[in-house]
Amino acid sequence: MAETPLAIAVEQKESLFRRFVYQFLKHGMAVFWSMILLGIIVLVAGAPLFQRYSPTDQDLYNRFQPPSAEHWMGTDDLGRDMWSRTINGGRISLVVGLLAMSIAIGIGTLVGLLSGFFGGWVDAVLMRLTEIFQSVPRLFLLLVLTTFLRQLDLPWLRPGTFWPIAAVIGGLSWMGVARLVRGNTMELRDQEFVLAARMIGVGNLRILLRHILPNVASPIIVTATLGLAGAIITESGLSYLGFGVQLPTPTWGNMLSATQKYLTSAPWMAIFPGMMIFLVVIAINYLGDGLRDALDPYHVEKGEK
Amino acid sequence: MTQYILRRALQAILTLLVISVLIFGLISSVPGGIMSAYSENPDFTQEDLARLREKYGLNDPVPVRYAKWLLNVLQGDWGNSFTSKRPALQEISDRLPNTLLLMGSMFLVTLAIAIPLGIYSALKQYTFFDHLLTTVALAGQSLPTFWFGLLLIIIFSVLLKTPDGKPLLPSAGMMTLGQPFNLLDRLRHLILPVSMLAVISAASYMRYMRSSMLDVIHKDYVRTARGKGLPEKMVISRHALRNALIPIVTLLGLDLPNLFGGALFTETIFAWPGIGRLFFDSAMKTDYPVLMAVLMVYSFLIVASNLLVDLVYTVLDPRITLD
Amino acid sequence: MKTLKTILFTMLILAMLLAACQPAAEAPTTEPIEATEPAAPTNPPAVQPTNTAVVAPTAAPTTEPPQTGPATGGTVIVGTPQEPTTLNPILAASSIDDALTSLVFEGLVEIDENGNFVPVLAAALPIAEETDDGGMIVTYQLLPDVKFANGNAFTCADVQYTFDAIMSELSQASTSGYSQIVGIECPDALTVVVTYEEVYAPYLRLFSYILPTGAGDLATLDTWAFNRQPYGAGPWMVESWTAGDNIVFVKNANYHEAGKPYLDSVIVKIIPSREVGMTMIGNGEIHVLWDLTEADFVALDAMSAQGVAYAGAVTGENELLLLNFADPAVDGPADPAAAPHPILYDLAVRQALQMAIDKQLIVDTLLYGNVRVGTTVLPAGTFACPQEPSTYDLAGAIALLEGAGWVDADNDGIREKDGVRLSMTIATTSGNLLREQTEQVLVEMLRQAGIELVIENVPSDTLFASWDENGMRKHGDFDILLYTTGPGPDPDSHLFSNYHSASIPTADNEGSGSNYSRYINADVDAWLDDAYGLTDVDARRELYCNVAAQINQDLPRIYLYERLLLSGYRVELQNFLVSPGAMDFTWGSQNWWLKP
Amino acid sequence: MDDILNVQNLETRFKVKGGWNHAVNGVSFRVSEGETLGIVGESGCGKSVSVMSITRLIPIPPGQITAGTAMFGGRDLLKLSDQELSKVRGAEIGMVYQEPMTAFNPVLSIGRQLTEPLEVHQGLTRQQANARAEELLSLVGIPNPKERMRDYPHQFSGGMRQRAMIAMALVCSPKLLIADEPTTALDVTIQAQIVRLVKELRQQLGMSIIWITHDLSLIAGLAHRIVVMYAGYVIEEAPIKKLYANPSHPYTMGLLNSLPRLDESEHRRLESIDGLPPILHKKPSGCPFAPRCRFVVERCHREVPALLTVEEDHRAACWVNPHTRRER
Amino acid sequence: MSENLLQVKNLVKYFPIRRGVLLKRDVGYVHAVDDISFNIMKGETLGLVGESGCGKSTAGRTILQLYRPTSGRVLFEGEDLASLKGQALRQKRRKLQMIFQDPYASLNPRMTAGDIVGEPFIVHRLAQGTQVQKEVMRLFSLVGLNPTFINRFPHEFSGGQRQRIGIARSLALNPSLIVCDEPISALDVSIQAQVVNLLEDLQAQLGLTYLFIAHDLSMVRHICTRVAVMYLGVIVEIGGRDALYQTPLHPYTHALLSAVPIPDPVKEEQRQQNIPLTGDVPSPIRPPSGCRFRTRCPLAAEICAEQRPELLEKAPGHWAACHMV
Repeated sequence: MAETPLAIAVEQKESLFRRFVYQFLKHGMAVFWSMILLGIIVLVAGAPLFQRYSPTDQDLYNRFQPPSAEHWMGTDDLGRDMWSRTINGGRISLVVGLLAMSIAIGIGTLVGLLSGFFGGWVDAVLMRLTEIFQSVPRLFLLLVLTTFLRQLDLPWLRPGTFWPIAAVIGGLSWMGVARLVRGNTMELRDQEFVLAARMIGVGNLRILLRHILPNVASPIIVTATLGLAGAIITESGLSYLGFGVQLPTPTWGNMLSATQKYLTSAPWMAIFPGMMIFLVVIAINYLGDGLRDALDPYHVEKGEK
Repeated sequence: MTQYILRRALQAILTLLVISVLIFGLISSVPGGIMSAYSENPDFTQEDLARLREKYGLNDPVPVRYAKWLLNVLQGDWGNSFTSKRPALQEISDRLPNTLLLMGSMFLVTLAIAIPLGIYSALKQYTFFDHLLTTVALAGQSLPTFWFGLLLIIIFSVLLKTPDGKPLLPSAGMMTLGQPFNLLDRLRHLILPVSMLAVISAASYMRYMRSSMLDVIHKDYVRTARGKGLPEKMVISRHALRNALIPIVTLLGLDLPNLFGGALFTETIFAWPGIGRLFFDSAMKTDYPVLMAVLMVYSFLIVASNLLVDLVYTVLDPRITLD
Repeated sequence: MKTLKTILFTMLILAMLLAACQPAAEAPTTEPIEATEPAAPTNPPAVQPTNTAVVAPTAAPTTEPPQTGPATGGTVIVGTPQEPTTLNPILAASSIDDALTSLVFEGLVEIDENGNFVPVLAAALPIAEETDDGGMIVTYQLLPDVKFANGNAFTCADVQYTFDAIMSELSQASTSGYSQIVGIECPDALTVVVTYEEVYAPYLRLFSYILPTGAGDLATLDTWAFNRQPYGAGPWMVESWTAGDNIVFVKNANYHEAGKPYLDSVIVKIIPSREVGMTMIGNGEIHVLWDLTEADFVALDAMSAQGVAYAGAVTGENELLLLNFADPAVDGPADPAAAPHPILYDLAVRQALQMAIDKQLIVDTLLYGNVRVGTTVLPAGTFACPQEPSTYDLAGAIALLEGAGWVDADNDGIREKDGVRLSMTIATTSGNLLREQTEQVLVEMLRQAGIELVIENVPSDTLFASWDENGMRKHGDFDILLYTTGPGPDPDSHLFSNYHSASIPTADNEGSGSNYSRYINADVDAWLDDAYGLTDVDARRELYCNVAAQINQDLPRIYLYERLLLSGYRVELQNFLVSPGAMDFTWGSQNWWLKP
Repeated sequence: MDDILNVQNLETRFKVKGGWNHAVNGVSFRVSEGETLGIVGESGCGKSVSVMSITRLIPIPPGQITAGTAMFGGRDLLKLSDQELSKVRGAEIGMVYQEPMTAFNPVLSIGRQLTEPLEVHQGLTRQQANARAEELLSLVGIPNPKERMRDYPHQFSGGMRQRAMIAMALVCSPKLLIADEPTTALDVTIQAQIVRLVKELRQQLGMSIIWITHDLSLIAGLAHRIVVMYAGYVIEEAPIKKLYANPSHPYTMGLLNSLPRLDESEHRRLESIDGLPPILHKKPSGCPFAPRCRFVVERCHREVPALLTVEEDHRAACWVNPHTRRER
Repeated sequence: MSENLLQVKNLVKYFPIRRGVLLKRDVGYVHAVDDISFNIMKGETLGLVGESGCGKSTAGRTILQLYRPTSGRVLFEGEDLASLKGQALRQKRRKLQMIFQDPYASLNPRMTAGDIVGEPFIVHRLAQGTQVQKEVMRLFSLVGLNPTFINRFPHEFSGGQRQRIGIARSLALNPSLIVCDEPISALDVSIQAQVVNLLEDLQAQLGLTYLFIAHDLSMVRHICTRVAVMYLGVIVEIGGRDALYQTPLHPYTHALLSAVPIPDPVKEEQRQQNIPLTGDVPSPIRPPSGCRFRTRCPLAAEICAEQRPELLEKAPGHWAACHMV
């Protein structure tokens, strides 16, 4: 067999990303809801551009105004513009969600990878730890920890900001991810392609990062989307119990929890933030569906069999 | 089998021990406590406060307090509530049945909704109905529980009335006060709190059921069952369902800790005298004998139910043997 | 001392005739409800302290022709957000405990709905005599033929027993006042002679409950079954207590007022969510909803068509801002002398704060104009010391700040001085909607003046934690706190513990005292010390008024508005009254009856 | 001999993303009473789909049977209602599948699964059904059938499971047994046992058999007639000996030549068929094998070859006679 | 063709079965490979056959130190692989490579074919940048793959092509011995021939030595020069291909051979004398005493239960472990 000169035109590398985008675009619902999510993100990220009033400007003589041309979503209990608060509130909610989710995914992936890959006592210790975390009712630990973190005077966990909330939610949500990643890793660890990598002299680190991690990525990403939705809802629950992000910074959660008194008299105060949570969570779920399909490397083949 | 249970039990004890240390440490480092109720009152003298501190054993360092607590617990004494002065265990046993009733009903309703709909959705994959159910399920998952609960109250006990002007469903409580126990009345009181949680968790279970069912109905043995000429109903109910339920059981086990969290919201909103509320109140008062007892009971329930789930596995799936 | 006899603690009437005239379905309005006049600065001490402190029932019943007589029978359901921890007054720790124990126990003397001391189990108000050695003897004549619910006769021995119980090792009752008692004698079964070591002016507040002798062995006080199943001489006794859910009180057949109580039973139902409580009272599922806040006026008004009314009383307490004079950033206990607060130690800043806050706007909007702005530490009662209301003057505030060197050099809207940003935290108990609203309004108001407030709310337990528990308030670990406090009928202990320099919590005094501002003023100390030794009411009042005036100059605290006790009830419930005594909505429950 | 099953012009396709996969394209075959028909081909050639289409055991959707008839006992199976078809499945047609592990329901006991068809089709009581099932289990050579009935599939070894599967297929005494690669997952020694068992049963019970396989060696000792499939088409059909003696389609020839043989006398290079079988997203306009064929002529690309008679009972779908290299 | 490339001496691999209430301890072992010895000479192809579960794959992986042996030695070019660790083992192992059974599972689905084949160059720093691509393309051509496809992902290739990718990867480090672990059993018949032909071509071209693990006796006969038959963790017979196939000594080999069908109906009809093996393979956790095969052996006698038969040279170069022959 002849030497092949390099001159031969090698097929263009079709990036995983492009393939993924292509697959994703085929999922109608996912695309539709992603557009909505994108719209919300644009609104939320560019909130200052879309607001007519500052989210904190009060007009105490115009409290509880129903939606009107002036105030698209009405005003709240302090006469603040609901539209402005809603789009600004999304910033913190989404950031809390993202942050909490990243923390959870980070810890969970690390624990899961190490545990699944090395097995033995590493696995035993880490899994026991996971079990312990799983055996304490999460919400309760959340409450105790939020209070506890406020007690610590850490500059980056400055009370009143969303950091401690996100840290605590994230720090208590990684167990599912860890188990998932561990299971997947254990399965992959014995796959022939990992053995093959060993045979050609690939070390543990490279095997973990190059061979195992990319293959557990898709379940992780799907879990991440669900975790994001969960974190947003958890934040709102914490706000309800008085442990959420501090006022007057609006989040969808604390906006909702402040409205209980006015559910009948000023329903718009509850409807709009509730609707945003609702839209985002649905959108994220569909996004997750779409990602799951798009990230499956065997997807095409399965479809044809 | 016995050996397995024994091992799991031993592990559980270790787990619980570690949890107790963690929680005790956390609780002790959180400010607030029984003394704040008294120190607020200007009429309390310094001597009064010192006497009370001594009485509650708050003068000991935390490890000593923990050791004392543990020693007492090992002897079956979980201590007395700081606030009500009643044995912590009694506080719990007064409320635990209520929570279990609520959670149990919720579980049943959840499964009663989720399983048939999940199956139906799977069998009618990609039909309009399937899409509709999926969307409704997602909607259910995205509702914050407390918000949904209040909404239910407004709809079913403020807006909707019986012909004689009474609320259609009672807004809160376990029973109509001042009446003797009556099953129908208890059921009426269960409807709203149970639906608040059940609708939300049924949503996710329905989705799990759907995908689990979809996994199963493409399995060879389902084809085998059809090949044997079994009617479709039998194929689904006898061959597919039982296999599809196995992953659902895992989920139930994993979901349990979160359910207790849900109980807190339900009990707060619907004035249900359960253990979630007891936890919340005692956490707010740092009533640590009760707090510890509640958390340990919860953790125990979770650990125990995980074990139960594993045992249920062996019933559902003969391939799994425990050793 | 004769003058002591005249000490009647009185409160201010705040009559509010409300919502009957308002359409129920109207959306919440921001217009102040007309009842209260805006407190004009020219108003002299607004209303001289008068007796009585009742909010008249809101709905129609008072205008109807009187009924032939109260109907008997029926059950009233009372909703409360918290569960009592005990029904033994010796162990009571929270206001719900106090309120509910008075269903079961009556005292020798109690405070009525008008804020007056009235004899209950005593035949008349007792007579106090000063002794030659500076002590005091108080003699009670007891009502004859009073029986406890278990049929035992009520005698002097029960008073002795109650005293022993309060003073016993396991008691959690405050011993203040009782600790001055050197002995109780029983010349006969119906005469009680109480001897005090020294003059104790507020003696009438003692013995507001009497325990029956047979209640139990004091050595095991804290674990008595009696604590949850108590009986006393009051109109009710406990039939059952379902933990976390409800307590059923049934009629005491031996009650000393003939034919009373009218009702068969009272059920207390625990409803953690106040919003749900509101729907329940609107639906008629409960008859009384305890412990509402001023923010609930609108909702209550809206429900008047559904037969909901409310009753309340002024408590003499203020919703206030507590300003820290010491630097919270310094480790260890705060000490203004060593490390003054970088912002708040400056009087000009404190004055500017007060001037920049439009208290009237808060009252008019958040509180629907139903309360008065806060002006003084002693707003009501015998010792009331009305002060000039502060003026809202944003320009003045700005001028003050500029004058003090606080300027916004970097144009971020917040002033600075010597590298210190005019930014402070404000903390209150989390989960309290009205307080959160107030805070947010304050944030906006102060921002106008270039002052930044950052909200950092904490659970009430964290805020109020004790010294040992590293409580932030005790240790001065805050800038500004928002909460409610105020004097009881006699302001001595409140003023001393809140404003006297000896009351600054430190490690040496193990954190006792409530002078959380770390406020030190020698004059105030002297006036308070002087007042302690006086028995003359007018002389004391004068000293206290000096204190009140000085406080308003020094501004360790800014009084926002006067608090109100508020309970909702259904109009079919008659004779529902609120005593300002101990947040006591169950006062006079033997007179409750249900209009069919 | 009468045809017990006569399939004509069967077409089945599957919906895939962006179109259809034409899995079966006008397949016709028949099975006579007592005959064993071998259907041979590589994976994806449509051999299983063809047979599963007859009993409608393919997933519908995405599958779709678009044409054809399948006469069985005077009825067209493809036109029966689901209910009527259920009465045929298991009762008159027994099925044995490739993976005895996955084809048994893991959570039901073997006995339970064996007796189900009896209860459904013959209305036997539990005891009667159990007795019959035990009888069958001992017939297929499972020792202690009474005890093993209570076992779960995972407690059986591979060979045992396949025996039990055969017992299950035969429990209602069907006229036709369809075996879909029943020995592929088994070791050679076990495979030999199963083949021997089927031969014995065939003799005893006299049913017809359709045996689907990719293994030309295995089927050589088992079938009476062979149908070779490629890309959803029947490309050759012949009695067993004629096929091996005179393979008349280039693909069949290639397959036979690519096999190493235990009896080969000296080392020879295996003949490989270059390229891959196609996946048909639309029906081809020419011979589907043409791109891989050594004997291809122009006509092959133009016209799908019909099944042409080579000799009696022997037909091949090729425009060329590979032996003579001439067009037929 | 006489130099020993690899010597396996008394290789044992047990997998522990762990159990315990709190601390797990080993309560038993799966006797996957139980004392096997053989050698492979340079340039030859040794077939290792047996039914599933007989330990042939475990033997292959243990030889390559993918599993560490319980005991025994694996001498490769005179050095005991079992005693090597870490970097030393990694360096040594470059000369030993493996081709896997499952062409789907043996390629990382998230890497392109080029990355897969190029990885050995990168981890051993044998080439860089475009040099890697050049090498990869060379290997692609070598195994008959279109070199322009290096940027495709595994799932875009067919099974046979994937197996070629696996072969290319194993060739990257210029090995002298390749363990082929059932390299064709997952492939279709017509594709099997392609791969087998490729393996033969490569052997001729590169002077490779193969350990060919398979269950397909016809294929083993086709490709191997010598064959070892395994049963339940032990080698029961080993010998030259022709000797072993024509005059099998061990009753198990006999049974195996007679079970293999021949693609010829005429011959099959005549061949009715199969030695039927009854029953199943016993559990490797508690293998039978003495001869492992005795429970299913038509010739079994008392001695077979008592004494483990040694692998003896019954004819020149033809060894068998049976008391009865």
